[in-house]
Amino acid sequence: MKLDSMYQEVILDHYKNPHGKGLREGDAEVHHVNPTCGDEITLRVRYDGETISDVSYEGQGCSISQASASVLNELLVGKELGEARTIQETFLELMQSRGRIEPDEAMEDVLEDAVAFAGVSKYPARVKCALLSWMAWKDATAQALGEDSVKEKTA
Amino acid sequence: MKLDSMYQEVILDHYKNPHGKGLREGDAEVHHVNPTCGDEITLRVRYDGETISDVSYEGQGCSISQASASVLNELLVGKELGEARTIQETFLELMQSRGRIEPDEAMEDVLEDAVAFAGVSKYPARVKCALLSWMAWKDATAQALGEDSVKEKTA
Amino acid sequence: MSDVTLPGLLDTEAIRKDFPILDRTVHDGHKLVYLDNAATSQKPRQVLDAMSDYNERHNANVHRGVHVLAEEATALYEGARDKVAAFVNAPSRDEVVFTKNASESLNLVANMLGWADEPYKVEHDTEIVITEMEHHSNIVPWQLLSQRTGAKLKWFGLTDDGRLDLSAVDEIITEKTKVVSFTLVSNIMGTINPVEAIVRRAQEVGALVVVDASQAAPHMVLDVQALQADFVAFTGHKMCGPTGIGVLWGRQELLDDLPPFLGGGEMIETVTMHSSTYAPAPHKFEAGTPPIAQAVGLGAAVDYLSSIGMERIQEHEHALTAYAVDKLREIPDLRFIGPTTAEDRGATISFTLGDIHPHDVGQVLDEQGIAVRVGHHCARPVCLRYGIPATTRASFYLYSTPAEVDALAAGVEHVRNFFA
Amino acid sequence: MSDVTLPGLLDTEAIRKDFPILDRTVHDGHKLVYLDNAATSQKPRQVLDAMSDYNERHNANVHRGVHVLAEEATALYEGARDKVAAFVNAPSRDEVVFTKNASESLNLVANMLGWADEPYKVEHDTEIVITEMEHHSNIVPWQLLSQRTGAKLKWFGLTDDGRLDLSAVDEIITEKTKVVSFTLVSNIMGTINPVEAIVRRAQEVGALVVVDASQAAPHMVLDVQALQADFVAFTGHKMCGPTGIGVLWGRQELLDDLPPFLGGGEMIETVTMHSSTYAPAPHKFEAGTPPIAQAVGLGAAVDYLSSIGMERIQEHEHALTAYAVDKLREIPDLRFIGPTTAEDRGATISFTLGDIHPHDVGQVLDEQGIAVRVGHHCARPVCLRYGIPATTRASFYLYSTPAEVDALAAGVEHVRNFFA
Ligand SMILES: Cc1ncc(COP(=O)(O)O)c(C=O)c1O
Ligand SMILES: Cc1ncc(COP(=O)(O)O)c(C=O)c1O
Repeated sequence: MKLDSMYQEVILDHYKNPHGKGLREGDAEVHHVNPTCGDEITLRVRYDGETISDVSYEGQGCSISQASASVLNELLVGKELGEARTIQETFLELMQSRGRIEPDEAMEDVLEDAVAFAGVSKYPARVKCALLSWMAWKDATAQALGEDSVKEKTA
Repeated sequence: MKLDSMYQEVILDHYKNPHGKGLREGDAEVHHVNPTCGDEITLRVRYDGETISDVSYEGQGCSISQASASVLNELLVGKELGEARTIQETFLELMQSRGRIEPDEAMEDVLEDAVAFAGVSKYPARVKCALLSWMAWKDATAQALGEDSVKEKTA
Repeated sequence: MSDVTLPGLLDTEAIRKDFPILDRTVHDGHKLVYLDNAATSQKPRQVLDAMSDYNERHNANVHRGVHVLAEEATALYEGARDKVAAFVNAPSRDEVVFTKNASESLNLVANMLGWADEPYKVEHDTEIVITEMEHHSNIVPWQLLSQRTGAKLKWFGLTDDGRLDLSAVDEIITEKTKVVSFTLVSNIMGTINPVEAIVRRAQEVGALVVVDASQAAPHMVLDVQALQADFVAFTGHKMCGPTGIGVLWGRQELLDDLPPFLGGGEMIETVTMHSSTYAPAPHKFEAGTPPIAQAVGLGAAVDYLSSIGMERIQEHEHALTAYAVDKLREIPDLRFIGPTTAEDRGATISFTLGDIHPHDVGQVLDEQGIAVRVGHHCARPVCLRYGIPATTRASFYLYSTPAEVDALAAGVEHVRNFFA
Repeated sequence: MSDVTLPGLLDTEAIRKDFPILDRTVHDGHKLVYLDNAATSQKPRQVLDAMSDYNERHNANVHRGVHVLAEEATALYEGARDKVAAFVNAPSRDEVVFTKNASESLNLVANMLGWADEPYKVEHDTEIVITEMEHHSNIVPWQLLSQRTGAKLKWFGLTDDGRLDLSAVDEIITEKTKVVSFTLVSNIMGTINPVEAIVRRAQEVGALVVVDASQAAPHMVLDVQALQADFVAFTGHKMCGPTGIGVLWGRQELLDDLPPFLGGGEMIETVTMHSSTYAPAPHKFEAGTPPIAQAVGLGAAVDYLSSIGMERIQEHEHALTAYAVDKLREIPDLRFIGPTTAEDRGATISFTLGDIHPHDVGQVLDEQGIAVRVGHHCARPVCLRYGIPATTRASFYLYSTPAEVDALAAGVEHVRNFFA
C-alpha cells in the first residue's frame, strides 16, 4: 500500500511517543500556523553559545507535523548551530523533492530518523505539515541570535 | 437582402430629412442617453390642454434613432394625449416583438409611417435606438403634466 | 458494498452518467467516491456542453455589439440571468447580479453599505450582526467593514448541538443594527438555520438581512421572496455550475439606491473625465467583461437541477444523510460536530475520530478513493467553539449513493485500525 | 478576395484550424470575418480542451484538500500561475494575482491604495493621474477613489493624431501624485504609449505606476520588469483565454505591504470572530473559490501564444495593420480616429465614415459577415475629445488575414453606397 510510504513505522512511533514535547524555558519563542489545515506550533529554542541546548514545543496537528517536531527535537538538541543548519537544509531539500529524491547513505547519515519523511514529499498538501516545526525552529533561532527575523511564511 | 427589412425606404427618408428637428419652446425638457451606443436625445414637449402642440428635439445617433424621432414628431404633433399614448404603446409593443408581429391593417392605421420599424424589432441591439425618442417623449410628458417622473431607463 | 435502497432516493445510476468525472479511478484503480460536495460539486455533461457550445459558436463580448456573435452572446448571457431569476423566484430579472463567486457577492454588499448614504450607511455607532457558524467569506468582509467604519461587529453564538443560540436575539439585534448576515445552511455542520426568527427581529429594528445561501441553493428550493431577505448570495461551482461565477440577488429598490462597488466598462451610463453616471442594476454592479461563458454554464446548471427538481434532490439527500448519520454513529470514538440527527440539516456531516487528526483521517480515506475534506472548512470559529483543531467532513449531492455512504463508514473503520 | 501575402505574416491557414468558431457562417452563408478582437478574442481548441480536461477529470476546490482531485486541481491552478508569471517575466510567481477580469485588477489597486497606510495612502491633498485615452475600467475606479478620499484626479490630454500629450508632464505628475495609471495600448485608437517618459517622471516624484496592459498582453511581449511598473493589469478573454479571469501583477513588496480588498475564504491566515490575519500574497488578494477552470484555460492560452511566439504575433499584426491602414485610407470620407499610420500602434483601427453613424456602418458590415465593434468602446472621453459620437473599430489578431482586410475595405465601400 502506497500509504505506508508516508506513514512509516518511525513516524507513527514519534507521533505516539513524541520526544521533548512541552514548553520549557528558552531564548526565543515563535508561533507558526499552517493556514491550510490549522496546524499550530509554539516553539522555543535555547542556546548555550553555539550549541542548541533545548528545543521545546507545544502544538496541535496531524501525525506528520507532530512526528516531525519530535524528530526535530531528537535530532537538533545538543548539536552545533552549523550542523543543525545543514540538517534543516537537507530536510527541506528532501521535503521539496516531490518524491524524486531517494535518500542515499550520505543523506541518511545527516537525517537519521528524519529520512522516514521521504514518502511524505510525494504529498504536496502534507509537505507543509512536515516543515512546520522546522520553519518555526529556523525563525526562533534567528530571533534568539538577534538576526533579522527571517520568518518564512508556511502558507 | 434581410437588411432591407431594417433600412426601409421610409426610415432612410426620415433619417435624411428629419421632421421638426431643432429645439423650440416647451413645457418640459428631458435628456435621454442610450449607454450601449452613446445615442443621445434632448426632447421638449409642448401641450395646449390635452393636445400636443409641439415635440421638438436635438440629438445624435444612428439612422434608426434619428428616423424614429422624426416619425414621432410627425405622428404625435397635433394629437390628443390619449391617442398619442395608444400610438406610443403600440409602437413599444411592435418593437419588443422580436420580429414576431407582422403589422396588420389596424396596426398600420395607428402607426402610419412607424410600421416601417417592424424590421428593426428583429435586431435586439437596435430596438433601443428606435425607442430612445419615444421613451424621452413619455418622460417629458409626465413631467409636463406634473405626474411623477416615470423615466424608464433605456439601458 | 450493500445494495441499500432508501425511500426518496433519485435514480443515481442515470444521473451519474451525466457526470464524466464520476467514472474516474484514483490510486491504482479505486473507484472515486466523491464526498466533498460542500467544497465544490461536479459538473454534468449538460453544463460542459453549454459552455463548449458558447465558446465554439457564439463567443463575443456582450452588450455593445451589433454583430451576430455579439447579439447571440448577449442573448445567452442575459438568458442565463432569466434562468437564475426564475430559479430563485426573483420578482425581477434585474435583481440578479452576476459576480465571480459568493465571496464577491458578500463583499459587494458589505462595500455598498459602507459607501451608502443614509439610511443604509454602516458607520460608527451602528452594528453589524453575524453568527459564529459563518464561512470566513461571511465573516472577514464584515470585520473589514467594521474596522474601516468603526461599526461594532456582533454575533450569535452556538449551542452544543450545532445550532444558533437565539436566546438573546433581542439584545444582539438592536435598534443600532444596520445589517444582519447569516448562512442559511452551515457549510461545516450542515445545520439549517431558522430564517424567520432572525428576519422578524431584523425587520422590527429596520436592519437589512443578508442570507448566505451558498450551501442552500444547490440543495433545496430557494425562494428569495419567501425568505424575505434583502440580499441573497450564492456561488455557481457548488450547484453543478462552473467556477468563476457567483450570484447576488438584491431587492430592486436597494440595488437602485445603493452606490456601485467596482467601477469600469459595462456599469456606466455616461462617462466624462470629470464624472460618470451609472447604469441601472444589475449592470451597475457588473464592471468589466462579465463571466459570460460561466453564466451560460450556470444557466445550464439551473436547468439541469430544475429538470430533476429541487424538492426531489433535497429528499434524496435527506434520505442519504439519515442513513449516514445512523451508520457513522455506530463507529466508536466518532463525535459529530453539529446536529446529531438528520433533522433540519443539509447533507454535510462533520466529525472527529478520537484523537486521530482529521488530516490523517482524510489521507487514509483518500488512499481508498474516498474524497472528503479535512480542516476548519473556512469556518474556524466553529472549531474554536467546539475546542477542536479541525474536522473531517463528508458531504453528499444528488449523485451520491448509499453504497458511497457504506464505503465511507468502512473507510473510517479502516482509519481507526490503521492508527490503533 | 485578394491573395495578398505580406512579409511577416503567420501561417494563418494552420492557426485558424485551432479556432472552431472561425468556421462559422452567419447571415445565410456569409463566412464569419471576425474583426472584434479588441473586445474579446476567440479561443483555440487547446484552451477549450484544457478546461474540459480539468472539468471532466480533475475538478475540485483548491488549496485545502488532501484528496487526489484536490491535489490535482491545486497543482493545475498553481501551475497556471507559474505559466502566467513566466509569460510576463515576473520576478516571482507570488506576484501574480488572479482576478475575474482587468477591471477587477484595476479596482483592486485603487482600493488597496485607498485603504493603505502611509506612504501609499491616496487621500485628500494627494493626486491621481490617468489619461484621456483610458478605458472606462481605468477611469471609473479612480473617479470613485477620488470622490471617496478627496484626492484630485488629473490626466494627460491627447494630440490631434491620437497620442498622449506629454508636453506638460512635469505639471501633471507632481510631488503630490501618489499614483499614475495608464494604458500601454489604447483599446480605441491602437496607440502604443511611451512608457519610459511617464515612468521616469513618476519615479522622480515617488508615485506608483499602474499599467493597464489589457490590449498589450495579447499582442506583444509583456515584460513587467522592463516596464518598471509597480502594477500591471490584464484580462484573459482578450488573449485566447476564457472569460472570468484577469490578472494583476504587483511588486512583491507592495503586495506584502498593502491591505486586502475582498475578504473571505482562501485569503486568510487565521480567523477568530474578533479579528483575522491574512495569508501572504498572492492569496491575500484571492478571496473565495478562485476561477480555477479559467486559470487553467489562461495557462493553456499563454502556452499557445508562447508556442507561436509573441514577437511573431506582433510582426503579423503589424504587417496586417499597415496593409489595412493603406487600404482604408483610399476610401473617401473615411477619417481615422487615432494614428494615421502603422507606426507605434497595435492592430486596432478606429474610423468614422462621413456622417454615417457607426451603428449603421456596423449593421451593414455585419450583414456581410464582418464583425466589427461600433460605439465609444468604453472610452467615451476619446469620442468627446474628437467631437464624434462613436467610431467603427476593426481589430485584428493572430488569425486575421489580408483577405479579411480586403473584405473589410470592400464592406466599407458597400456601406457608403448603401447610405449614399
Ligand atoms: C484597455 C482596456 N482596459 C481594460 C479593459 C477591461 O477588461 P475587462 O472588461 O476584461 O475587465 C479593456 C477591455 O475591455 C481594455 O481594452
Ligand atoms: C456557506 C458558504 N458561504 C460562502 C462560501 C464562499 O463561496 P465561494 O468560495 O464560491 O466564494 C462558501 C463556500 O466556499 C460557503 O460554503
